[in-house]
Amino acid sequence: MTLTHSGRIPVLKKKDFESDQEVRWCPGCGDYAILAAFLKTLPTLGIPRENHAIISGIGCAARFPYYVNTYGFHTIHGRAPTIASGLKSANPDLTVWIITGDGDALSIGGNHLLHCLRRNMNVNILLFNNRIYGLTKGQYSPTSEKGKVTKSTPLGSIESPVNPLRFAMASEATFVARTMDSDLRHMSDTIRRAQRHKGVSFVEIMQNCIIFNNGTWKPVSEKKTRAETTVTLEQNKPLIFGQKLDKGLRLKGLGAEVVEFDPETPPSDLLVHDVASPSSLHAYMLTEFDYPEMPIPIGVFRQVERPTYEDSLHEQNRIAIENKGKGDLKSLLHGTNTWEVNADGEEIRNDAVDV
Amino acid sequence: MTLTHSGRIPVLKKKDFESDQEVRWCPGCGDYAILAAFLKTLPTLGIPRENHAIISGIGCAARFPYYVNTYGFHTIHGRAPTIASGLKSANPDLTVWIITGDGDALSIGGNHLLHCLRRNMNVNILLFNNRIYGLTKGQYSPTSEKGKVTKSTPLGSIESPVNPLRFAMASEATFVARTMDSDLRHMSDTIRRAQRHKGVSFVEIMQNCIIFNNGTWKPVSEKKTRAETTVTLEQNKPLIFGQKLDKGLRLKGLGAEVVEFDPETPPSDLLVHDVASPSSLHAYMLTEFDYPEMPIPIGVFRQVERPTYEDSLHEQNRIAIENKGKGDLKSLLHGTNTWEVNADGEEIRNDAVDV
Amino acid sequence: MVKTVESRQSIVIRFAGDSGDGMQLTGNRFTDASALFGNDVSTFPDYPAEIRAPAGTLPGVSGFQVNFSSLDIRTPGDAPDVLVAMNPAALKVNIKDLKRGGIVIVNKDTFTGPNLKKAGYDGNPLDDASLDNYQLHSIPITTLNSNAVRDIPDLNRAFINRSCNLFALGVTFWLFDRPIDSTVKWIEQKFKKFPAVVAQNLKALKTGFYYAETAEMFPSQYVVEPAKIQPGTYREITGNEATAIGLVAASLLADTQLFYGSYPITPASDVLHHLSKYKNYNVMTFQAEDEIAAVGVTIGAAYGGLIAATGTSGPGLALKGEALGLAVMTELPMVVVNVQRGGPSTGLPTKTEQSDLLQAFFGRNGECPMVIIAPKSPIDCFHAAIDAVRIAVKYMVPVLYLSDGYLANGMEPWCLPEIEDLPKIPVTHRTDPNEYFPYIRDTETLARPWAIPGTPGLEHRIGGLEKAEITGNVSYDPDNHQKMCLIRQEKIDRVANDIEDLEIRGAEEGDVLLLTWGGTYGACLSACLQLHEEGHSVGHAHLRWLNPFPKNLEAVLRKFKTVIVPELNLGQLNMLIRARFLIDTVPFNKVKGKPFMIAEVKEKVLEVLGGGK
Amino acid sequence: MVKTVESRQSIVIRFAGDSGDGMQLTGNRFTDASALFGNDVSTFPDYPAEIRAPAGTLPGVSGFQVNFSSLDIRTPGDAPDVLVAMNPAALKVNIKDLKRGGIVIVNKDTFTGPNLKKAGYDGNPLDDASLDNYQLHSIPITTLNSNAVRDIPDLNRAFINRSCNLFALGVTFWLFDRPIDSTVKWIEQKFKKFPAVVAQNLKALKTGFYYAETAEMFPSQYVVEPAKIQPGTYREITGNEATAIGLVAASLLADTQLFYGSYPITPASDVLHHLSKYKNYNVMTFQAEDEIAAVGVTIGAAYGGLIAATGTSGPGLALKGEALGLAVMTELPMVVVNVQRGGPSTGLPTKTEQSDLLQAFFGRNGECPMVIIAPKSPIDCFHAAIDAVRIAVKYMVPVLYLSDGYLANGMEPWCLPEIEDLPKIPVTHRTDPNEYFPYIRDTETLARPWAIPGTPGLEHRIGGLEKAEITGNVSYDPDNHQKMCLIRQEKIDRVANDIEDLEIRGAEEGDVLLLTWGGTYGACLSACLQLHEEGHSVGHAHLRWLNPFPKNLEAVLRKFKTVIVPELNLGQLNMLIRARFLIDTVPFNKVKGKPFMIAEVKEKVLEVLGGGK
Ligand SMILES: Cc1ncc(C[n+]2csc(CCOP(=O)(O)OP(=O)(O)O)c2C)c(N)n1
Ligand SMILES: Cc1ncc(C[n+]2csc(CCOP(=O)(O)OP(=O)(O)O)c2C)c(N)n1
Ligand code: SF4
Ligand code: SF4
Ligand SMILES: [Mg+2]
Ligand SMILES: [Mg+2]
Repeated sequence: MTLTHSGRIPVLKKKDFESDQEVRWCPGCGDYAILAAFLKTLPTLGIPRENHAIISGIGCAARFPYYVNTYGFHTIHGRAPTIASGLKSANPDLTVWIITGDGDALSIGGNHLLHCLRRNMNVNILLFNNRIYGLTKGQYSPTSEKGKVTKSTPLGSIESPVNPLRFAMASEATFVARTMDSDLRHMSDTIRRAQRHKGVSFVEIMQNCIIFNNGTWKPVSEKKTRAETTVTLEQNKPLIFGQKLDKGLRLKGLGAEVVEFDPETPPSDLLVHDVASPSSLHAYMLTEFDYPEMPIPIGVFRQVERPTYEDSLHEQNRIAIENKGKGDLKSLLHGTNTWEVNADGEEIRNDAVDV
Repeated sequence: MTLTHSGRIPVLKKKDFESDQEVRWCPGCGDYAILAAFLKTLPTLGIPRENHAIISGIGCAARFPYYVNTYGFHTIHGRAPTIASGLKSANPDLTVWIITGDGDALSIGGNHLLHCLRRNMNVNILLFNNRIYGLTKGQYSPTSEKGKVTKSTPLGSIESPVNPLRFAMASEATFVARTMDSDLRHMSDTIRRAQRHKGVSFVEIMQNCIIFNNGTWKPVSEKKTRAETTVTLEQNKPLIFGQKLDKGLRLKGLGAEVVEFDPETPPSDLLVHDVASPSSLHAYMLTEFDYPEMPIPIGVFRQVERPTYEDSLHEQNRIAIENKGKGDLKSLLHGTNTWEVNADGEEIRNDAVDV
Repeated sequence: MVKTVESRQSIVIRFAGDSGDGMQLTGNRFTDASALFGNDVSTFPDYPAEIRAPAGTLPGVSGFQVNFSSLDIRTPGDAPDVLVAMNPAALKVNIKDLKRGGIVIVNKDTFTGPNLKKAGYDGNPLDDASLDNYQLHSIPITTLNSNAVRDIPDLNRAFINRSCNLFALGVTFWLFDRPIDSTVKWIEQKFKKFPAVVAQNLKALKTGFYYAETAEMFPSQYVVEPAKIQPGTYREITGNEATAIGLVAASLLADTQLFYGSYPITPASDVLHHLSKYKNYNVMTFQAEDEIAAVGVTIGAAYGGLIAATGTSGPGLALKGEALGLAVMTELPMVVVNVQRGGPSTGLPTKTEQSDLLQAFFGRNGECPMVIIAPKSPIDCFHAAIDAVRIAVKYMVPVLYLSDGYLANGMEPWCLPEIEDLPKIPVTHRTDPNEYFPYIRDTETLARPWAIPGTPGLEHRIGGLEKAEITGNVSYDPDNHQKMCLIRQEKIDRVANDIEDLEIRGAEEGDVLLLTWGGTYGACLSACLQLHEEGHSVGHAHLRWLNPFPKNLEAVLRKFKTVIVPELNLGQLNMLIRARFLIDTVPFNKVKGKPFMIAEVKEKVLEVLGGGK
Repeated sequence: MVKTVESRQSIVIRFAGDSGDGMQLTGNRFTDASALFGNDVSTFPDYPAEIRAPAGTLPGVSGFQVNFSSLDIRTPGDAPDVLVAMNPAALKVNIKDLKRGGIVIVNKDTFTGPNLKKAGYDGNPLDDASLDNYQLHSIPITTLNSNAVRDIPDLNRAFINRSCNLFALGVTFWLFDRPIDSTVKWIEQKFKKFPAVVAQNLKALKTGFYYAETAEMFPSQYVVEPAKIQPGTYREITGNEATAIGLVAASLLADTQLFYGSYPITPASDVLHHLSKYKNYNVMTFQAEDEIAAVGVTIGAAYGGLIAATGTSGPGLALKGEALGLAVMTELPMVVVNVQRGGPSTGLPTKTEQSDLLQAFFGRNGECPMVIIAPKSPIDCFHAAIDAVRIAVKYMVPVLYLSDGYLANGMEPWCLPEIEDLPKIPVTHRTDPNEYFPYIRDTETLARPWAIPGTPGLEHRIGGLEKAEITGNVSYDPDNHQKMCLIRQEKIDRVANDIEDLEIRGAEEGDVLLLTWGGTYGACLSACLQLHEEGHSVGHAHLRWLNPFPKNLEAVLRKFKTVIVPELNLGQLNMLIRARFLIDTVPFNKVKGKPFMIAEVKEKVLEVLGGGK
């Protein structure tokens, strides 16, 4: 089904996307910055307001749809990808956003995330990763560090965390990126690129929960250290970082190492970023980088094209209709094997023998 | 809780592990071979019969526990990892096997699999991958190829499959291997190594469903082509394959290529297999190999050590008891803040002021 | 020998053998011949457990039952008059069901040591007195068949015994005086690429037929005259197929695309399989990763404005409970098909039961009422599916559709309805932004507007938290919560304005009323009518809608001294009726994975009439 | 002014303000002072929605209620006599609950334009007639507090208003003649590292106290005498903590390790938090990836021989339905804690409700009965948890334990039981291989043997498919299935041999019986006793066990002309009672996320007694 909207797209402003609901996060929560980046980005996409649909699960993050003046559905815990998939299948013209938290997406919702990604539904998934369950007041999540002391782990968590990007890569995602709540411009840019990608887009947003996990992203979120702790991924550019742009990454066997150099004369064998590298190993390798051994990569890790689920779904119907003709009630009821009973009670086969 | 069994372990035979239940798979099903390999391997492990517990979900594969004379639990669809995790936590001395199918493990059960792997429960997961739903009579599964025509996809599946090993790698599994129903010796060997691994072991078994997906593994399952279509992974050995052992794998950037050579003089720069390679990229790269571009790797992809979940769980209790003393009913009821009411109705605080 | 011919109104024959013996095929051929002969026909397969069992064992037995009649048949599942048992296990499993004095035809050759042992027989039942109550015909089918076909040129000798079933079919064709030509034609077509197979099968069929004619083993032939069948166009249909077609028809009548989200599960999978073939009807099917996802995508599609449905069986319905709460809270229209099977847990997955009624009512957290409809016959699956969609979109509610394994696999000839008799289903997606509020309601139905994403000016937010009455904003207001709980209940109650009154068959009032729901309709109606004809004051009323109940239910119940509630569970509707009307109803329960037999229902009624135990 | 002192039996005071106003702390201090003074005390916090709301808005209001008395208190949740409202939103949300003529103390300074608007007031309620029915005391707390503390050295001026709550506490301390010394000590300890904070808080507290004494605004002080409290050792306890401690106690009494598998969810999470602190009691907690996994690991631990429990709230229970079927089929002992909250769907997650009773009964596929127990008070959570474990291991069944948000967060002083009074819980893991069969049964309880993996000679297989009667092998036999369904039901029924008879309080027989279950116990018992004392023929009986019912339930019901069933749902127990006993009970329902008030129960009873509407 395709919906039409008035032909001309009105020029929209940030405030056109602000809803009348009061925002209910704790003062200082990173979610505010994400909302701001989102509201700032939406008008730049050239999409009418009514064609956005924001689907969320449950959690602090999942309150997001209430604050955006588009279609919004605050569903149940972990299931946003399923509802979004149904909606997107029903109407591929919509721009569908999935807003989720680390618990929502990777704890209860891990399976739906996997399948949404591998199906390549053309939806945009923004995972607010604060490495904690915020809404339920502070238990460890699947992204919490081992040893994390929380309400439910007074002696520290004993589980190894899952890396959301690595999970997305293994789930055959076609767009995988990372950004952070403390960098408005980068967030906005990443959100825009995610939306532009035709296919599923998976974005991890490093988010601070000031109440239950304050400072969890400290090395990267603090402006003054960020240049040393992160490396920004840019297409076809060598991987260079550092306050003075004096460090870079170089392949070493099946892996990479940091090299330092004079910024004037960067070495020629630095690793060059390619989101569409023929092998997914490049991106997968980047997901393994963690501070302090390596800088944490920020940006788009991978972006490749594959037919989307909803396109293929509609395409099969189109082909079936083309081949068999559009079905109607009569053909539906009759099927392929009927017989007539005439007034005398005699029976006559109508069709080919049923084999 | 630790269970004791009679000190000496009796010498067990294959038939000690055969149950009295008649095996109910279709004649010719690959599951028979897996059962045979399993029954053959069990007596070699030196584990008393009563210390094995086989937990399965639902599916043809999941019938497995009935046929082995140990403890067995045929649970519900997709949830075997959870029940196995509870059991293993309750009694770490047990050897716990999870028997599952591609639908059971990766469709409905994908989330539990992820978490069981990253927790590093010391259980052995055998995934019978026939790339189809056998028990429900032939729908495509999450490992079915795109385009697969099945009962529910008359025009072909439109989903990209998930690679079980890649999924296991991203889920931080500590032991990842692949074997096939048509190679009894290799299966038996892999099962034994999986059991010996301390930590979670994930084994994909390429299995033929003769009724609904016959020949799905044809290139590797046929003895005569196998040498050309597969490469067997052996620790610290170069990756060499081919009927005449005249082909090998060599690194090329972030990836590998096939080289041909004279078997007498293999090149020195062939990729050498290391299950414990410092970077998981080596194993991850191997999971990407697929026939016909590359040989399909068979064997143990990765094996590293990490504390198991159940050990850490019990260890925390041990430490808590050591530090605080073993709790009893009196200390439990009293907690830290009580007061007395005496016969005159006067109240006296017993403990420190509650702050 | 003079050939006697006895005339019968209706016969039930059951073919039983090993899974590999081709019993489904045999049954289908017999059905086809009978339908073409002009009988009313109704069939019911009885599959073994979900997975193949070893040949010759009890769990490996597969059955197919055909009820053919000169009258209107209401149930395929009644006690058989004739049992064809291809091996000892088939005899063992099925003999208990046979009517006393019924005909047993066995393949004598299979009654040997190992087979008897596998079936759990100590001795040979053909030799002892255990079958004395039946008319036993013991035929060495394997030998006869092999003798007949072994000289066929190019015959694959490994498959020589594969035509035993056609030999048996030939025997029954003679016994019931069915013409064999339609089957001959079918064989010729089906195997046309394999002339040896055609020859083998034809030879077996005919040899069986002539053997029965000449062997003088049957004292008489039985003739079931053609039924007075209403003129029209017919097809055969199972319940699952009818459910699928009903949903597609509803989508055409609503002029809105159909979306079906499902995860395979016995016995519901066939609905998915059928629907996936209707792509040229623009039907979208979505095989989800599990049942939770299946209902999730369905909610999404409903939110997107489609006719949305999801389907499963008991364990899957349990998994969907939480998400169905969301559907109730957000008041989105959809149909939730549940094809009941034996429970609890994995239970008896291939067998029928009616034990999910209370789960359908109450299997969700909070006060979470849903409309519930249950089809009463394979054909009614078609109409009930349309009714379910009609109510869902009119009232903006999810509707639970309770089929069962018996209906799902049962097959009937279906006299196709006239297209014009199928009323359109009006669907309105709101577009007018004036005075739009997400939870403003239609005064008659209390339906909220269906405003779908993509519609300019109607942007709004919904979700699972309690909603403020009209605006739909999140509300923690205590009074609002109570009000909304009552409104959600009231919506369901008002559906009673839109459903048919309960009809009484048999006695209009009097001693006993049989109150039924779901797939037990046919057997119980037949029992009622037979008793009524025999002079008893017995009526029958059938609930197609379980929630809400029809408005005249209480009045109907009060017309009878005693109300019996037969159910394939431990008394679920019975409990609801007692609670609602404080009537001391009599439960009649069976939880054996099998449908009611007419005779057992009659017996129960007579017991109650006699004031017995 | 002469200081008048009025004496009262019991007072309910509610502190309400913004989430940031420190109301929980204020309430806790008041409670502590009252308990030490010798009153019986019972408290109930009323949290805002799960997520922080903007300051000053209605959803941001947080409350804490204290009931203190010279008598035995049964409910903390009754209508308040006194409301302390720190801002307009707090007034708006809470004023409806206040008793007519009650005292309202407000912080006048906050009743300004923007705050009034955020609370949805058009005018200023302090100025119009809207509070005429109450004794309004309007105090400029912000100003007074600020004046009092502003000169404290080293004071952080940004936090100057943070002590307004202690000012208000001081006022109430004077009003109810509480000594302030325990609070002074508490402040000194708590903030000992921050002398300026100590000074500020003490100053605010005392200024409030003296202000009330000197400002002549209250016509009198109220004194609630110390209660006649039974001698013993006391602690304060919430329902969730009592549930946790009860489970640990059961494990100690059973001499078997406790395993608790859970996924966090309001209002059940605290049970997990508490239990995770008991590692030196060898308690294992497992935070699972979702509710299905939580019940899965619990089944696994039960299979492994531990005292196993899982905990959740309504939506989580819905998710567990399928797996609970497996627990029922495999007859493994475990406790399933469900702390009910407002539904359907996400509903009102922080509010209380009793709407999961029917889900507890029927939220699973097939005939799948479970034992159900519901604690009646925060303290009873302890005993009910022990009882649940005792029945689970004795009968080898999963037991559903239905708490609710009101019990979970309500707090009472608990007179600790004598350890010797807690009976041991016998646990036997079978080890004898002689005549062992997985489904052989104890003749009294019908329990099957608990044979755990690791035990030599008892190797066996279980699962979700129907089991053969004794061997436990998979069985598709129709008669066996019916038999097993009946046995599973019979096991539950036999638990009735093991539970206490129903007691009647108030009138032993007569006009009206209040039949309750769960957390409504206190309010309804109080209502009954008050009415009885006032001369009405009213009795009260309380069901701790919902499935099975106590054996004497019917006899009790039949002693009264009318049975009223008060519930915080739309009539769930009521339906079960009607169906079982065919008694025309009168439902009394409230679905507002709040407990019953004694007065509303009394009113309902009087209405019924008067034959009213
Ligand atoms: C079925 C179900 N189980 C549990 C919950 C309770 N719950 C709500 S949100 C949440 C986790 C939130 O964590 P996350 O997704 O990381 O979001 P955040 O609050 O941190 O943004 C949980 C456990 C629920 N609402 N529903
Ligand atoms: C909750 C639930 N949903 C669906 C089913 C039906 N079902 C049983 S097995 C199965 C899939 C089996 O596929 P796989 O795991 O690959 O096992 P195989 O039969 O191929 O060995 C399904 C969908 C079920 N038993 N329970
Ligand atoms: S709890 Fe944490 S994540 Fe949630 S709103 Fe507060 S700061 Fe944000
Ligand atoms: S259906 Fe396939 S997987 Fe299942 S038993 Fe038969 S051959 Fe094996
Ligand atoms: Mg989080
Ligand atoms: Mg499979």
